[in-house]
Amino acid sequence: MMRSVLPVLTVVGVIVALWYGAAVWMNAPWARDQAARAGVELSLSELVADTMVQERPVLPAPHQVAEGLWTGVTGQKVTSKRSLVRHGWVTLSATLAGFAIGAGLGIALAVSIVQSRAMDLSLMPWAIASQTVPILAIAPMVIVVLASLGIKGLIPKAIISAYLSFFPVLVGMVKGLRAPDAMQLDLLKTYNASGIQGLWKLRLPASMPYLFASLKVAIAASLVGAIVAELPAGATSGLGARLLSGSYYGQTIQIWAALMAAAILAAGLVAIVGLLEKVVLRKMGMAR
Amino acid sequence: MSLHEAPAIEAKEVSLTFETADGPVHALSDVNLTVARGDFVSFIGPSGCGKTTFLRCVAALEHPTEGLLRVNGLSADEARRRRAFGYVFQAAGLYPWRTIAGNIRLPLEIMGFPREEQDRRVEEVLELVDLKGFGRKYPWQLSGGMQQRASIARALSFDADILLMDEPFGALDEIVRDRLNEELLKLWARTGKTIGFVTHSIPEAVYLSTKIVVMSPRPGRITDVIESSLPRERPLEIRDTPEFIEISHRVREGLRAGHSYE
Amino acid sequence: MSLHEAPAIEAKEVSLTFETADGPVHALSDVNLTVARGDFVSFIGPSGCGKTTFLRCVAALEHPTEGLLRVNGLSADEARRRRAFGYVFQAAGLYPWRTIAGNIRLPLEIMGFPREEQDRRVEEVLELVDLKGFGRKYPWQLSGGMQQRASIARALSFDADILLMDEPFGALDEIVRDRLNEELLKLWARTGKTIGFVTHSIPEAVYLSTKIVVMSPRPGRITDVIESSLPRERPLEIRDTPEFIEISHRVREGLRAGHSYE
Amino acid sequence: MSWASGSWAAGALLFWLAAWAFNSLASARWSHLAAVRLLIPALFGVTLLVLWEGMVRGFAVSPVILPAPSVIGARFAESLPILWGDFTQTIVKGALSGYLMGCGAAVLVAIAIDRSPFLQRGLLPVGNFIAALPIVGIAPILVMWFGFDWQSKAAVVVVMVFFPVLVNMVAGLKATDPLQRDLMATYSASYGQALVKMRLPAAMPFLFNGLKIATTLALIGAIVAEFFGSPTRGMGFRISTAVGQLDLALVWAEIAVAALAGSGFYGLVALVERGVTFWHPSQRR
Amino acid sequence: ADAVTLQLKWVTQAQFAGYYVALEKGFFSEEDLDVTILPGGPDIAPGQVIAGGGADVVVDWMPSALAAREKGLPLVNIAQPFKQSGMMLTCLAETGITTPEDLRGKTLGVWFFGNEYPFLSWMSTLGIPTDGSPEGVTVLKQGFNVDPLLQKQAACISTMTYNEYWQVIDAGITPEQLVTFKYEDQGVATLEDGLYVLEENLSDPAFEDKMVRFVRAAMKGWKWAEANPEEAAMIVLDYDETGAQTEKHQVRMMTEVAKLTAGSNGALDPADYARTVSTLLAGGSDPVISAEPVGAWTHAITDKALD
Ligand SMILES: Nc1ncnc2c1ncn2[C@@H]1O[C@H](COP(=O)(O)OP(=O)(O)OP(=O)(O)O)[C@@H](O)[C@H]1O
Ligand SMILES: Nc1ncnc2c1ncn2[C@@H]1O[C@H](COP(=O)(O)OP(=O)(O)OP(=O)(O)O)[C@@H](O)[C@H]1O
Ligand SMILES: Cc1ncc(C[n+]2csc(CCO)c2C)c(N)n1
Ligand SMILES: [Mg+2]
Ligand SMILES: [Mg+2]
Repeated sequence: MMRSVLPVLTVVGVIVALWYGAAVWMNAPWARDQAARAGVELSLSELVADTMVQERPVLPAPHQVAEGLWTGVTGQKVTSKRSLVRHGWVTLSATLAGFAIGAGLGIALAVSIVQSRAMDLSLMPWAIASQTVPILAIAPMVIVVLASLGIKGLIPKAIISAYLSFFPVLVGMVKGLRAPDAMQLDLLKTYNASGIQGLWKLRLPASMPYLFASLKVAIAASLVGAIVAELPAGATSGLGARLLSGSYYGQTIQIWAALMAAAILAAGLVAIVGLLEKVVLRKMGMAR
Repeated sequence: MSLHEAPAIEAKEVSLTFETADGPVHALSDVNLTVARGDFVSFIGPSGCGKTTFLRCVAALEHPTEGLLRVNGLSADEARRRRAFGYVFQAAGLYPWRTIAGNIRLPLEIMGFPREEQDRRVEEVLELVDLKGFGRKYPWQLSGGMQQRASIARALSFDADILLMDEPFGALDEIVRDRLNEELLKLWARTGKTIGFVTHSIPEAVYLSTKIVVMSPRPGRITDVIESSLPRERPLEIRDTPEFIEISHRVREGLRAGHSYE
Repeated sequence: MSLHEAPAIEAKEVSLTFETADGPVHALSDVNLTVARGDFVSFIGPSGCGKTTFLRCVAALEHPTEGLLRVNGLSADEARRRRAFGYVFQAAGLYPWRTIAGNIRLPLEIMGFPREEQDRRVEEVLELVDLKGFGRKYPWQLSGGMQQRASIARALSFDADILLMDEPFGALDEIVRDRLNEELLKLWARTGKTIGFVTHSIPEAVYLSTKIVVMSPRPGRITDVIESSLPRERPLEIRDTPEFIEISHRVREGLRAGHSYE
Repeated sequence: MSWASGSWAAGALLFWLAAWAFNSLASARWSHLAAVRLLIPALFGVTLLVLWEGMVRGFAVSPVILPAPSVIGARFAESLPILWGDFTQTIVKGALSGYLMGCGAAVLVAIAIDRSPFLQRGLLPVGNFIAALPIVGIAPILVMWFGFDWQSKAAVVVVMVFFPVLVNMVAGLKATDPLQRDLMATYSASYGQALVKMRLPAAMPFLFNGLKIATTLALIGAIVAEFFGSPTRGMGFRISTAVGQLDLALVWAEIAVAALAGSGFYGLVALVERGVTFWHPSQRR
Repeated sequence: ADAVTLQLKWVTQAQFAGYYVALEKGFFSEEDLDVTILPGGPDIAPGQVIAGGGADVVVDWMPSALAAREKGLPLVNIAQPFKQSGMMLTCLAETGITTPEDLRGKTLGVWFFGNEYPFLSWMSTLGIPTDGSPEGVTVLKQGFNVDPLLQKQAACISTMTYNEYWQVIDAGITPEQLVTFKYEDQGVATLEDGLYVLEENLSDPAFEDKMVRFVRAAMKGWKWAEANPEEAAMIVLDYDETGAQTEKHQVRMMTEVAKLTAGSNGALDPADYARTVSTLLAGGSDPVISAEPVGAWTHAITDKALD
């Protein structure tokens, strides 16, 4: 853990430096335009200073975003509607529920595809097709239909989030469950192991590296799904609502702060999955 | 029931051809062989002559493209479903996510042995192959020969009717090998199993077997089947008897013949 | 330059301990050995005694936890960087995405041989190990012994100064083995390479080596180093000479000793 | 529910059961036949459509909620020029170019990460970060930066496909076994040689995992990005406009195009995968 | 109390102040109604929500409601709190645009999702093609904010008098630097934020009675909001779950919205309706609606509510 502090700081440092450069470059035209409209000439230092403090920058400077994030997190009680902690929690709960459903579904489908030829041939093409349906387009319909069935609140969001996250798990698990080599399979054949036993004792353990790579992608997808689902769910609370409402009013800094909050949340979730991966693989004697 | 009189392995005109991208490979061609129950049959022959392929056919891991193959009077597949086989593969093939003990326990779990019985058997076979104290290691923490022994232990841990062993002692030194040969004979005498055994060592084949099958390659054919005249009771010293040396000689000639046409 | 006088392998008090979850494993303990340039040294010893580990240390794939190891007067790492080694691993370790010919060509590509030279050498070694016609097959289409031979061919295809071979002939029958033993001796005589060779066969060790290292396990130690008094020129018949039998006897005694304390 | 509508629903259910029975049988018996391998998923799809048609008619679902497949089919047939124009705008220009750039960048970064443990520890967490930038957040920003046309859609696609490919590629580059690595060590192969001759081939099964997931993400990205500003053509534009106009048949016709294109794209990548990773156990047999 | 669900057309903001005031001030509960207000969003089509049974009554613009009616979704206008249209096209003066004719050859930002009808009708009245040809205009699907204008990606963008226009001003552009075309002034105004229900529900007397009470309370809310713009804005702010709204912007929005609602007591003015329909029918080759709608509005509710 400690060993990664310096590298992360270095990379972040480089990114922040590039970011500042880009902020100056991208915000300068507006500063110049405004100066021209006001009929004044800006010196270079004035120009740079202006690009750092604009209210609607094309690209907010890192410190502006950090400040937005900071006040969003600590500026008020966590129960406040302006608190990013509160919005983050709303999104997180939908994400986790969606991830649980999605990962479970992905694994279950992968298992049935690997175990049954009929499933393999009929299901896979349609699982793929399902992912090409633009979720943002049908999310409102899903919400409407579910609402008319009396399902509201967390569940519709979780379903949409699950819809995005089951696919990476499905693809990865199908591959992983098929990863055992011929000899490993033959061994079980000589024991006349049942399909379930083959699954439990060989295919599942062998699929672990694939599973975790997919779970990392899936949990990030879950978060995106939860955020997407927050828009048609009435755009009330959650990071998605925060993002979009920021965008209606051109509050660039609020957008970026919410964006960063979402990204931090995702990085944290992915890191947790990564940690789990380390623990599990070590327990299985596969981490060398 | 007539099943009990049926031979353990009965192959009639068995052929197997692999289709590969650059043409067919004739791995087995017109193999005829009958192995009685309780026989110890060794397969010997140059590398690539089809020994492994034949063993795999018997265990229903491969299916002959032609000919008839019956095991204990049943089809090979049926015999497999009845868990008639213990198979030691040519490579150890241990599952990397299981400890050595876990690997040996695998067939016991699958066949539903009770937990204490599992523990008892694992300990027993670990001792048999001289791996006591290594039960909690992972495969990659073992040397090549130790992995090979673990895979032997795995096949011995449950009581299969037919034991198929593909060069099980290839990676072991003479002394361990001698010991395991003796142990194997004891096991065989005690249980009356039928054993199919691939080896490259002529003395080993002669010492162990009641029947030695000599094969030759491309396409894999049986060139000689030698019924051993040695008694069932075999101390290590038997290897110095003239009978032993004579049989060895015949096997070596058979092997030479297999190579000669190249 | 003094480098040329330095021995090929020089080990002083080399020890290696693996740390595992359930305690340390002492794989090598106080190993002292000097191998002159052009020597053919065999390592023999019970399974798990540290033969592979020692070879890996020489090739700088493993690093001794204690002691000094020099190869051609350099550190093992330095020697590795100078591509001093051809290594035949205990398992074949062919890359599944390359054909047999492609696998053999691999080191040649890496070392930058011109294309025609690559083709020539691949053909040559394929013939040497009797795999002509199998160049375009993939590893999983070959028998165990054929894979082993392919991996030997791979190590022979380029001219490494030191050839390290870990049970290269374990999966081969007597006749192929005799042939390859002869070929190996010829190659050795022709090139003057230093060869480190792990085997479980006492006759093989005696037939091939100028120096036989007998090891014993837990912790891996050298129990005997036998300098062979056999001439460099060795027809197969030499195996019936009293000298040969005497050396064999001494090796067997050493091996027994290694086992006895268990 | 009237008798007529009830029989619609029941008939559809019956068809479903029959098709499922056929599929189970066919896949067990004749799955080696290429025709059957196409027939089975097709039949499955037809079953879904029949079930859908039956349910929509049976329960008299409003066409502004969910139109019946027959209605969608008719709309599809009469809107071919529109659909084709939208397809080229969104998929050919937006999704494909973004896919190529995003996957290419991810592979390069994965190699950089694999090369340097420093970067591995530094870049990977930051990569996770980018992964989670939600599309609804970045799309408006990228539209602001790259304009309304396909370039901003390609940029969204780049961001979307980057992470899945990166994660899989990094895992793949680690997927060599110790023996394979030792071999390279004895040859004292340079990093580049070991990369080209060992790590890259060994990484391919993982990479294709990522590439396959990325195909569908690319489509979603390109379509959804159009919700946040676009010229007056493109699949996302059409979908959102048609939803606003309650022209749900056109919406589903566009979705059908997306599904067809996505499946074709995925199939293409899977085909390439089969060729490249023929040696992997999951592809043999 | 009777439950009523109201689906808004857009997010919680002063544009819908009347309903929030009625809720907060207890006007709804006085009428024995238990009202749930669902905020809208960029991809929520109110017509779809009501068709799916997700709401009893929706706020929508008349062009999209009439279009939906032609599509087979029988929406009926039961009340029209907004008398005037707040939509306009806002251009940068530096582009040299002074009259609608100057729009030719320019790039314009337009809202879609059912909000494009007024613009398309206007253009076809002017005879300006929208296909991007040199003598026509190039249309962009505008996102939710005013960035295209600020970034100069479009010469003009769609704005509401009460919202986006002020965002442009807040961004630092002065009114003198802008040229605006109000649809109202161009004679192509169409009716905005009205209340719509499903036709079949109106035949149910209980539902009708609920709507009467609902409209009565809602109009009371609107009039209160007009009179107390600042407090109304604060109430809206309280109901905004996202916490994104600012007091300054909402107060100003309320003030502007009050100008649009001022002329209405809630009853639809048939003359406004007729003008909207004729504008929509004038859509040239591709009119928004193809025939004069029948039964698209009723005074039944407002008559009872406002007597
Ligand atoms: N990576 C490792 N981690 C832990 N222990 C190891 C590891 N590799 C080898 N060992 C242990 O070191 C000892 C020596 O192993 P080595 O592979 O050198 O034996 P060997 O002499 O080559 O045996 P064989 O003839 O069976 O191949 C064994 O006890 C083994 O368990
Ligand atoms: N899956 C396969 N595809 C194609 N050819 C194969 C396959 N498996 C084996 N062969 C070929 O079949 C022949 C016999 O192989 P087999 O493994 O039975 O030999 P073997 O007698 O066991 O040899 P060894 O002593 O080297 O293990 C060989 O020529 C081999 O190339
Ligand atoms: C996707 C979409 N884009 C624009 C509008 C237009 N619109 C109608 S009311 C309103 C609020 C006024 O500020 C806005 C912006 C919309 N409804 N949906
Ligand atoms: Mg074999
Ligand atoms: Mg070894």
